[in-house]
Amino acid sequence: MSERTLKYAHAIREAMSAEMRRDPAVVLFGEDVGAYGGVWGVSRGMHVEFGDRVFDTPISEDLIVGMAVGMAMRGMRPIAELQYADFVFCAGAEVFLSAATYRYVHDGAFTLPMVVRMACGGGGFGPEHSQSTEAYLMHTPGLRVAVPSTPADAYGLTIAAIRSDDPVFVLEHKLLYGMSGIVPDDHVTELGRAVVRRAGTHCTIVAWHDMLRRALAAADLLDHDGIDVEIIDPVTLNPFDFETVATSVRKTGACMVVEEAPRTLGVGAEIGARLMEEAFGYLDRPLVRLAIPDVPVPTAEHLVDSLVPSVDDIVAAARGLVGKR
Amino acid sequence: MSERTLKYAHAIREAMSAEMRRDPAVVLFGEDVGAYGGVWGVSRGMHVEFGDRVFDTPISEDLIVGMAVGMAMRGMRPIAELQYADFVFCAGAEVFLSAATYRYVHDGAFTLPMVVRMACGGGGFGPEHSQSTEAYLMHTPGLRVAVPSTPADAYGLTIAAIRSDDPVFVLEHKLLYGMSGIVPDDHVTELGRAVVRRAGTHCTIVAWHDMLRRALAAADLLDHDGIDVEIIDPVTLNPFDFETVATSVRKTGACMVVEEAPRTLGVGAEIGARLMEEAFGYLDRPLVRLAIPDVPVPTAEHLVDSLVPSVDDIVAAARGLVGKR
Amino acid sequence: MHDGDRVGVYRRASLARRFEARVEQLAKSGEIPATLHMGAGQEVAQVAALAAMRDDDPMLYGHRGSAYWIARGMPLDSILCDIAYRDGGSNRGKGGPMHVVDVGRGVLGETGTLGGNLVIGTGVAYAEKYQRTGRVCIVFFGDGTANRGQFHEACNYAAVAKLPVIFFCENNGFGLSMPSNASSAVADLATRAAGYGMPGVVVDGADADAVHAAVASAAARARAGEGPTLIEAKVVRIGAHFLGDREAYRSTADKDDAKANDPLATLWASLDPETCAAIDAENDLLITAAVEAMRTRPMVAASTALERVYADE
Amino acid sequence: MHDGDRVGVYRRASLARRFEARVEQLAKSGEIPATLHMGAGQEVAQVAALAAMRDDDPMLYGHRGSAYWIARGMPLDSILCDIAYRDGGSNRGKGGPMHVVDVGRGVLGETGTLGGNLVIGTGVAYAEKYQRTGRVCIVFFGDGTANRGQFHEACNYAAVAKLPVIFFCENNGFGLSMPSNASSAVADLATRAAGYGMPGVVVDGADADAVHAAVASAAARARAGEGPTLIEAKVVRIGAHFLGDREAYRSTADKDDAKANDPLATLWASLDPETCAAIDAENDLLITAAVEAMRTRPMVAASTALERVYADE
Ligand SMILES: Cc1ncc(C[n+]2csc(CCOP(=O)(O)OP(=O)(O)O)c2C)c(N)n1
Ligand SMILES: Cc1ncc(C[n+]2csc(CCOP(=O)(O)OP(=O)(O)O)c2C)c(N)n1
Ligand SMILES: [Mg+2]
Ligand SMILES: [Mg+2]
Repeated sequence: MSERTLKYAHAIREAMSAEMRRDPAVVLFGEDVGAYGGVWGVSRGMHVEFGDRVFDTPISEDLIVGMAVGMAMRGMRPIAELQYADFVFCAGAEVFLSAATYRYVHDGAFTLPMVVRMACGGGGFGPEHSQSTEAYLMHTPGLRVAVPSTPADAYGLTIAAIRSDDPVFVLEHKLLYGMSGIVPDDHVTELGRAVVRRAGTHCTIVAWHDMLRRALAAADLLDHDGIDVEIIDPVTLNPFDFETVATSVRKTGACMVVEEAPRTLGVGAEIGARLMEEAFGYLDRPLVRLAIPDVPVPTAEHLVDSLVPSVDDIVAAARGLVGKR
Repeated sequence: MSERTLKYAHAIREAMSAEMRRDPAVVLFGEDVGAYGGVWGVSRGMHVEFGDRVFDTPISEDLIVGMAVGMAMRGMRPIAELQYADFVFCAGAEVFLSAATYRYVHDGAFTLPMVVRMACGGGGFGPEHSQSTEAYLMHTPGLRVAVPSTPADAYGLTIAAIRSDDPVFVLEHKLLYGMSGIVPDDHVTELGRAVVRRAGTHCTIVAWHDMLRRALAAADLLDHDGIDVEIIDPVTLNPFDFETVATSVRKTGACMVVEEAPRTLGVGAEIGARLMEEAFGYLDRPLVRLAIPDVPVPTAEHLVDSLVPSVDDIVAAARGLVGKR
Repeated sequence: MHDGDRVGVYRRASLARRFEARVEQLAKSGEIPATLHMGAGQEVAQVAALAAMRDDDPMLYGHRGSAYWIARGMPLDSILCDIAYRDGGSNRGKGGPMHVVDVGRGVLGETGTLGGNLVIGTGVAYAEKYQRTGRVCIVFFGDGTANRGQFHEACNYAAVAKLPVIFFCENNGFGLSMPSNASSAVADLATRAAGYGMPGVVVDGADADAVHAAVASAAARARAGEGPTLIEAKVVRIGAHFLGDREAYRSTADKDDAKANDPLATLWASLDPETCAAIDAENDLLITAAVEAMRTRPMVAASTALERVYADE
Repeated sequence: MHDGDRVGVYRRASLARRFEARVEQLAKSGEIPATLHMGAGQEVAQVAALAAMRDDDPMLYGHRGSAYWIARGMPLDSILCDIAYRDGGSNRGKGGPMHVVDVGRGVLGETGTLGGNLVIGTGVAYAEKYQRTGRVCIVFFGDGTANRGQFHEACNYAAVAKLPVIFFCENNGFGLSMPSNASSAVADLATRAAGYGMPGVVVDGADADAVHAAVASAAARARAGEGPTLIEAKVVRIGAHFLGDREAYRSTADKDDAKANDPLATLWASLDPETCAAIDAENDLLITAAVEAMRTRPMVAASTALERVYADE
């Protein structure tokens, strides 16, 4: 068998299981990841196969991440789960200070082959359980940041994250857990290589996670109008494959970033600034950023829906962007 | 007396003292702020005048910020000190989640008139005691962010922060604590109004804190070469007075941002993206961002000096930027 | 407690139980979202604790159930509208049932991340003491939450600063799927109090009188300026962590045990059955009326999502 | 401890004391930066604790002094080069004296923010147990640090998971300017151990034998799979928090008291004065040689600042 059809959550489980079979240094832990299978069901059943290599921790986020640092320093390859991506702040010192700097400040005496997995995005859980915190992580030297948007990358990035000798933060999107897709066996996604998910000529759209799905849906609608967009999935945000974005923009002359995080200093800001620095002559229209306006994520889904860029928003913005040519 | 010459640290002390005299709801607390006077000496002597309204807390950063939230909810106007701006992560959940969302998520049932003061920048203390964490805060809806760069603004912004009904994070720069300057009495700095620190025509430089001081020094050198730069101090980053920056760039056609934080997703990224969105036609050259390359801040001063933009770096970059016209 | 007080506890605890059963029905039918964490098994302790406080004593509640709000007299329809994201609730869809608020009744909301309540509650207590209001803050939280760093920082500081706060831990034996004896090696979390120099008390959460007495004496102590108390009420979680949790991690025996030791049944058994029946009939009318009222309300307008981030909005 | 061991403790503790005095001189003269937190008063406890461990047992040290590294046999000139930001140290200016490292000697560095050591050390202990190395991790930290949330999360988990770790708290009576009795209402921080279900031990940090015995038994316990121990050594801080701290917050009596109770003097008094004098003469030669060696080294190259952020660099 050279490929399987898997759901995103299942693909992550398969990836972790495959690595755990291969390498006894890998363990998985966090709140409710054992018998419960994780609040998102990602590790369901793994404790049966792997026994206490899949273990529950108390509700102690600083411990979860700090422990991963210590384990990684001593030759293990820990996978820590935080239930929500917002909880990077519950483990703030250990994420942004310890994990990010422990290697550097000890001048390379340690590598930190650790993974922190967490669920981001979506609605219904309020402002402390819905954030997509990738921009905070991307501003932090020392941390790798992966944003799988398909079951194949959910698999391949999880494998790559486990094998990486750096701390890799994998943001899994809640609304994608149930998404099905083809997962090639032995697929390892390269960290730092963006993928053109749809080739096009009229404008470049950069999007990931659920926003990528929406952008692809928008592209189909735009196609009917004769608007042909190119869609880029960055796959990882650190390293960030800016070259692929720049190449696309040099061709299309226009760029839109769609993201599920506050607009100010969202990832789109960095993309915009780099385009201005490195692809200045090629842009013939202003950048467009679709993002959450600068408010916290409310609880009610219909409020969240009103804030997060929709397929229609993307269609309208792309029309505007292309019309301005 | 309508003005005084004060050092930056002293100006902050005077501001806090003035507000504490005026309003009994104001208190100051944090680690070593009492008898010790604060690790930076900012509150030296205040406990003598104000007794237990200036009080020490244990080494418990989550408590310090969380307590400020609770006090603010109940009619007080707490000023909390974190010894270093990096420690926003030691209080991560209370800063980025509680302080940022408690009002919003309870639909305005509370206002949170709280101030968190902290020292940023500089060298000699390593990657967990040297960061300028303003970009993290600026990406967080619900938090106001102030960056005083002169004794007058150290005074005026501290007053404004205390009087504000929102959580205001004031980043004080370590290398500026000893800087002297004129402080007008009763000076209240408006939150959200940038200041043109030097008028010029050839390019716009946005800088704050020590980078502003360096930019001003660079401007003098550039002047000898006939290069006339305009320098903008944003004063606050949330609210951010983009209009003043845009107006300047519409005049000069070129923009450089200088900052003491990692380049990727530093504040310069947002300025770049907004220029691209809102002043697109007026830019005739690419944006320039001078910042710390994407590495943690090392400990040794001479290593830090090699990373942080210097006066010479600014001069060279401005020459390049203007030469490219 | 007097007999009358005990009846009062029953009235509110039973209302919460029946109300939540109705919420569960409505959620299962899809009429409202399924976001409330059910409080069944913990209502008696919650209501008895609050009965020992003044009505304006500030409280930060836990995420488990509606009894906290009911005990403070919040109208059911308002609570239901918060759960349903409809107009007429307290937070207009921003916070849903996790962030019900009523400052006038001392209902000060809750942090979404566990542990925040304890440090914020310590700040509230500081303000009460500073302003000499004579009020005492009560903070509710679970056994799982007692393992967060904030628990430690708050307990330690409140004790050394002698702040008027009661840390009320509802030990229901689980933090989501994790049994308390797997999350900590200590049997009684209240023993931690000694490490902060404050009293720690274990009470049977099925014994309304015991809970009431423990809280009353902690409140008196706090009001007298003697500082905080850590109270641990042993309670049972009759239902799942939330709707949709199938509790595969939990033995049937444990579930049966919880049901067999239902504190509300114990309280009921100590009271006159006819009084209880009459109360429950009244409660059911209140619930029906609240559901009707909720149904007349529209969903909150999407525009609210942009409001009240900052003070001037 | 045997007499010989006690002499060994003296040799290393006294070396640390004399070395730091020289560091202070060099710093005051401006030759090297003044960034070390002096350990005077705490060296005996630190060295005695490490003497009770194996040489390859991993350690996360505290920020107070050089004795931890000296106890593990790190060369003085390497330590001095780290302090001076010169080539020849362990972290080439990246970390200075806060982040001295020598993995082969079990010196695993330190977090810059207090408390990180405890959770990271818990992870280290997890790895030792998982890999069945038989090693025990020791984590040093101060009384002030015991009030950080990480202390709580680490102690609780290490105890319930029975991890091979020793939490060694050096209670020197101050967290910077804050007296321990103002930062916590509990007199002995070791009492907190009971709240985690692990043993808590208070020892006199001036009594090398007592410290050694406490650590030896904690290590044996940990190696036997019985889990962690919290040890609190009562020590004195003879000097200021750091150079430049004028200790205005501290009474002269307290300072005098600390000096009068100098553990190194106590240890010295229990040993043969001639032996001690001979050791100190040898130590001074080591120090002089280290200073000479440091002086031959250039400052680390600025280019190092860009290296080793990620694994492939
Ligand atoms: C910091 C943090 N970690 C995890 C969660 C997710 N979570 C919500 S409730 C819960 C279980 C809480 O257990 P406990 O404190 O015992 O309360 P109970 O649910 O039993 O009432 C968890 C893990 C959270 N909201 N915040
Ligand atoms: C989280 C954090 N808060 C504050 C500091 C600043 N700081 C460094 S040492 C110190 C005092 C520590 O006291 P203690 O733990 O008792 O150790 P001691 O200095 O007495 O050896 C403080 C407040 C820090 N480094 N990290
Ligand atoms: Mg529980
Ligand atoms: Mg101390």
